[in-house]
Formats: sequence, C-alpha cells, structure tokens
Amino acid sequence: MFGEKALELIKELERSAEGIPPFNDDGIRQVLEEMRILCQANFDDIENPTTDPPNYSSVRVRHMAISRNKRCILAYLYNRLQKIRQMRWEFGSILPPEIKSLLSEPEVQWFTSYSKALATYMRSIGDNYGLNLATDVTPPKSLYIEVRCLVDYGKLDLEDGEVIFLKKNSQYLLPRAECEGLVRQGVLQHVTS
Amino acid sequence: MDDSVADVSEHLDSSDNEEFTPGKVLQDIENAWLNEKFAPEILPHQSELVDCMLEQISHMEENMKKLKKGDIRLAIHKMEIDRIRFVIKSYLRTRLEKIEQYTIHILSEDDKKSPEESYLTPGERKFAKEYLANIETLFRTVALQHMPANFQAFEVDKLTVKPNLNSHVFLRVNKPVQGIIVPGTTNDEIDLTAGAQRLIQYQPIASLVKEGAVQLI
Amino acid sequence: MDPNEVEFLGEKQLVTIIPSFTFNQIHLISGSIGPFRAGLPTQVPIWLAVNLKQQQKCRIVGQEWMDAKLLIDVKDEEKTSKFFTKMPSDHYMDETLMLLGVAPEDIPQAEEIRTIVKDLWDIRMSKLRTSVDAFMKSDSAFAKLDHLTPMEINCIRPSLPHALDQRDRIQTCGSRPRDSQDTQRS
Amino acid sequence: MSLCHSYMPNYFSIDDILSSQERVSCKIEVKLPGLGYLDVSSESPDLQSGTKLDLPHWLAYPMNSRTHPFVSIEVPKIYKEAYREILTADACAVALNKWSCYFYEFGIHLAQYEHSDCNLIQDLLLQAFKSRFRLVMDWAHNTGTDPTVGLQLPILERKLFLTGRKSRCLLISWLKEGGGSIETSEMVANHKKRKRAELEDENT
Repeated sequence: MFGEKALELIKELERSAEGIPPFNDDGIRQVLEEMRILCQANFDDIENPTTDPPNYSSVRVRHMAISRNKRCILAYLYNRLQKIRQMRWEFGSILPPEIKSLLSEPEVQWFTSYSKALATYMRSIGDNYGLNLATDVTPPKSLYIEVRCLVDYGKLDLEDGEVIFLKKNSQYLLPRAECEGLVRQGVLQHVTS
Repeated sequence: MDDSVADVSEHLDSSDNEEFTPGKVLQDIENAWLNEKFAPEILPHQSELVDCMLEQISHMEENMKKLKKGDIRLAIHKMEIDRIRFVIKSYLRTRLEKIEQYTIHILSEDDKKSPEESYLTPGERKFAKEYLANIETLFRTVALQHMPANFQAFEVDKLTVKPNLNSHVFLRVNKPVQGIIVPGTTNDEIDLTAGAQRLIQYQPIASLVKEGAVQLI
Repeated sequence: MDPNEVEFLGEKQLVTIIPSFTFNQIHLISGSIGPFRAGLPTQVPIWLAVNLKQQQKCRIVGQEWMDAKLLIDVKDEEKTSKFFTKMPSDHYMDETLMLLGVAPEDIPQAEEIRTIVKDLWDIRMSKLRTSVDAFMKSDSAFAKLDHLTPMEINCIRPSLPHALDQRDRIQTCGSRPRDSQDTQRS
Repeated sequence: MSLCHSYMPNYFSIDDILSSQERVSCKIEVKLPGLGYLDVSSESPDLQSGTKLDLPHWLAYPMNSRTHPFVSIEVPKIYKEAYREILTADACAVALNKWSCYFYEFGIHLAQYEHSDCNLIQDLLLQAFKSRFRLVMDWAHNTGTDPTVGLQLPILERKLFLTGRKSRCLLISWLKEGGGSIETSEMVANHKKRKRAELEDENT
C-alpha cells in the first residue's frame, strides 16, 4: 500500500513526544522516491493509454497517493520546526552539541536564521529601546532569590559590577532578573523557603 | 534631589489627554495582555501604549541612577519596573507565538488592511515575513525541489493554519450591550449587563473585545 | 494562564500596613503611595506589603473582610445558595494565602480564617464541577458565571473551553458540504 | 509558551494524519488498471471491480466522494448497530480506546461519507462525548491517578485529560507553595534526564 513509509515518518515524531528524533534522511528519500515512481506510472498511463477512451481513474488514485506523501513530508518538517523553535526559547541561541547533532543542516540553518530574525525584532521593540523577550518568563516576586548552583559554572558578572564565582552545591542570594535565565537553563536551582 | 522622581508622572500628564496618567496606561496594557492571552486571533497592536510605558520606564531608570545606593525608593521602583516589564514581555511573547502559529493567515489578513489599520507593528510584520520565508526555504531545499514537477508548489491555501474563531472564551462586561446573536443550536440573542461574566464563543463578541466593551478574563 | 499569573494580578489589590520607617510620598508608575509615618497605617499594593514585611519594614493589617464571623456568614450563604454568591474580594483566595503566608502573626485568628476560606473555596469548587458538567450536557451556547473569581475561572480553564470546542467540532462534523476533493483531508 | 489553543485539525496535524490512516472496508466499483498490487490477495496487475479490500480513509474518501465513485464503503463495526447500542447503554463503561484510539477523530472523518451508518455517527459521538465528559474531568481532577491512565482514553479525551491534569497540578502546587518559583524549562529538564540516563547505562 502506498503512503506506508511516509506514515512511518509521522509515527516517529509522535513516539518521541517531548524530545526530537534524529533527522530521518533516508526516510525522506524513500518517500520522495515513491512519489517519483507514482508520477512516472501516471506519465506512462497518460502518454500511452491502454484503453480507448483512456481510463484515467488509476491516474487520479495515484495522484491522491502523491498528495498524501507530500502532506506527510511537509508535516514531518513542520512539526520538527515547531520543536526547534521551542528550543530557541528554552535552550537559548546556542544549542547543546548532542541536540544539534539530531538536526539536519537545513534545520540548523533555520535555527540560526530564526534566532537572527528574533534578535532583530527584539531590538526594534519600543522605538529601538529593545526588550529581551526570552527573560522574565515567570511573574517576579522579589528582587533577590536564593539559588543553589548545580554545576561548576564559573564567573558571573552582575550589573552592579560585582563578580561571583558559581561553585557546585553552594548557595547564593542573587538578583532574580539576572539569574532567572540560568535557573531555566538548569545551571541554578531556585530554592524556595 | 528629593522630588526629582516625582516629576516623571507629571511629564506624562502634560501629554495630549488629561486622564492619560501612567497608571491608566499601565491598566490598559494589562487589559491588552489578558485580551491577547485569551483571544484565539491576534488583536490590533497596542504599540503606542507599549512605547509610552517603555519610555516611562527608561525615564524612571534615569532618575533612579541619581538616588543613593541605600535609598528605599530604589528597591520599590525596581520591583514595580520588573512587574511592568513582565507584563509587556508576556504580552509581546503571546503575540509572537500567534504570529508564528498563524503566519500565512495573519499576513494575508494584514495585506487587506491599510498600514494604519494593520494589526501588526512594523517590527512584527518584518519578523512574520522572515519567519514565513525561512519555513518556505527549508521546505524547498529539503523536499519541494525534489518532488515531481507539478507537486513542487508551496500551496499557500492548503498550508494556512487558521485560528478557531469559534473557540470559547471567558469575558467580563465593561459596557452593557444588547442583542448579541450567539450561533449554536438555539441561536438565542443575549444581553450583556455591566459586570456580568460569561463563557461564550469568541466570534460573536470579537468586535466588542477590540472596542473594549468586554474584557477577556 | 498559570495560578501565579492570577496571583500576580491579585497582588495589585491594596492592603493596609503599619510601616516601621518614615518616608515621604513615592510616585510609582501605577500611582503614588505614602507618605509613610512610622506606626501610622497607610495603604500599599500587596506586592509591596509582602516585600516590606519580609524585610521587617512593616506590619500588615488584615483586610476588613478577613474576619472569622463575617467569613462564616459568607460560607453559610454560599452553602445554601444554588448560584455562586459574591465574594468579599475578587482575589479572596490568593490574598488570604499571600497575607497569611507572610504575616500570620499580624492577622488575628489567622488559622481560623485560613480554614474558613479553604472550606469556602472547596464548596465553590465542587459547585463549579457540577455546574460545568450540567452545562456541558445542556447544549446551551453560553454560561452565566457571575461572581466567579479569576482564580476559580482559572481552574476550569482550559479544560472547559477546550471541551466545548471539541463538542462543537463533533456537532458540525456531519453537516459539512460534500465536495469531491476535500483538499484539507487529502 | 502558555498559549494553548484547543485542537483544530490542519494540514500539519499529526493526529489528523494518523486518524485518516484508519482503514475503511471498500468494494471496488471501477476497474483500476495497474493498481493490482494494492490487493495483496490477488496476482492480477489490475484492481478488478468487485474486489473487497481495506483502504485508509485518506484514500477511500476521495475515491468514494466523487460523482462516479471508484469504491463503495462499509463503515467499521465500532460505528455500526451492535456497538452503537453498547455505547448508548453506558458510554462510561466502555474502554473506548480499545475500540480505536482515534474513535472520535475517525468518526468525524466518517461522518462526511454519504452512507446510512455515517449519518448516525454525529449523534453517537456527541452522546458518548457528553456522557463521558464527567469521567474524564474527574480523572483529571484527582491527580492521584498517574498520567498513564490517559492511555485508556481515545486521543480527543486524552488531550482534555492531560490539559485538565496539568492545570490541576499547577493549582495544587500553587495552593501548597504559592507562586513565584522559577523552574528549569521543560526541554532542558528532559535533555538532562536523558543525559543522566545515558551516563548510568554506560557505567552499569
């Protein structure tokens, strides 16, 4: 039955609910190949019809199958882009290498152009006052928050000029606005009393 | 230097309309934030309010630099500014998410409007166009160009994702309105009295939201 | 919308505090506060009262409605009424948790108030679940939700609106005009 | 990104693609030369008219909904008389997911066919959805039930269950700890969990 390989691509995405599976290059190639074969068969039917008047019903059926394959491929790409877009907001503009290795080259390119377009937009907000929309994600409760450091992160420069060296398992009282990003990245952990 | 921070709000009062106080602008931004969060479609942009408030914030931050480190006003103003910034960012993020979800639909609706009536700010429109172009580029390079000739089209009408304007929303009535036709099995007509709260489909009250007659909650 | 975003809106409500410091008026963007005289009551938004209390810069005076007797009457009325009654404050639950959370010692009968408010909340929650179910089965196109507070509405969002949208999707599925090539489904 | 709109199928919806893969039993009405391979049980190069075979909905529907249909269809048994009665008797007692995890989605697709059984599907789905709604909401309400219980529900109900359960969990943690705690973002947390799991596998 045609459309099976295309469906496999979609099922692959559905199985990996939160993460992203490695880009299925040969899966895409096989579906494109099926489309080519179906299209060729239609071309043959139209060029030298076996019956008179020519019976185009099979041509129409194959046409449905080709559209289905196209829909599955584009849906596969589109749904991956949704996840990649989410990565920009949750990982930041630099992807961890293990994640990046799961993406195809055009997807990595898409991520970079998306990051750039986002940065340009953010700079233009409020007559070029500029606003980083990736921060202040949760409603602010207080100016300072108690955090515990989960990794040896190293130097952190604060706005008021102070410099802090974040060492694993030690706790700090830091300005919320300046460390919220590190909490969301999993470097710091918010200690709520 | 004691009252330098005070004149900031007078600065805004002197602008065109008397009751256009910073507090009113902030309340309007919060209402716009809630409306945007709960409306299925993207609403007209509020960039005058946002720009005005960001300018107000930068004024306040300038004045705060003159205050000594231990001054109690520093912490209080900073907390308020953090709150305002959170609302503005959440508001703009929500709009951005809608633009990314309904790009083709929003851009085609926007083309039908004159620049002044556009629902998007110039920055948002530029971003939307780039976002769509990036998707099309990826579709082309990875798939479309390798497909049979008559299947290589980026079929805009098929690929358009539209918001569901019939989705249900919660609202509170600001200004009373009579005779709203509610589609559905009984097609009944309802009156909205001030202060009333309803759970209803968005479509029949879409214009009321945009006029401010009702507030989505 | 998350509960802490509803609480964020609840933090704009004013509350009376007794500052332990003296300072003249402060012009916030959302409006002026103070002047502050040590020992004399003044009104500030809850977000500021909580922060000042945490820095031991003030005592918090409970809201007028935070009174055990008053709340018991409200609870009884709610229990007997078929519909939702008007609450003493649009953010009664979040205000109680915030103020009692940061200054239980400042507010008389704090624990008693906390329990009554929790009972009131539970009564309304179960009333809400039954009316939600009745509404789903009733096929009516809209629901009256007067006196429901933002936090309560937040509990049934997005479940109820989403469920109604799916009900509508099912209701309109059969009657779609038949066209030969349904592009959306191909 | 808290913007969660209710599910509406579109060109890119994974659930719509998967649910339109469900099978419809068809009878070929017009000989289809060169498509014999679709019927595994016959060697003929062509698909002879009169052949009976199951086709996915995305194919059966366009083939059937033409002025001169290529195929006539039969509705799957879970939407026919006997099963309809079981459902109308007590919808809550039925493990609907076992009938089909796309019971509603596929039913909505089937309702488009011009077919006696199909015209009854809309009411069938509506009654089932309404009478099971309380059950789904109750499951979502007491978060004691672990999320995998959602797997006993068909997709449409499962989504409502999961959204309901998520907002219930947010409420309970707010009631207990109040707002304002900043969490690691979901994707980062999952990524770290997987990395830790891989590390553990390596050195066990």
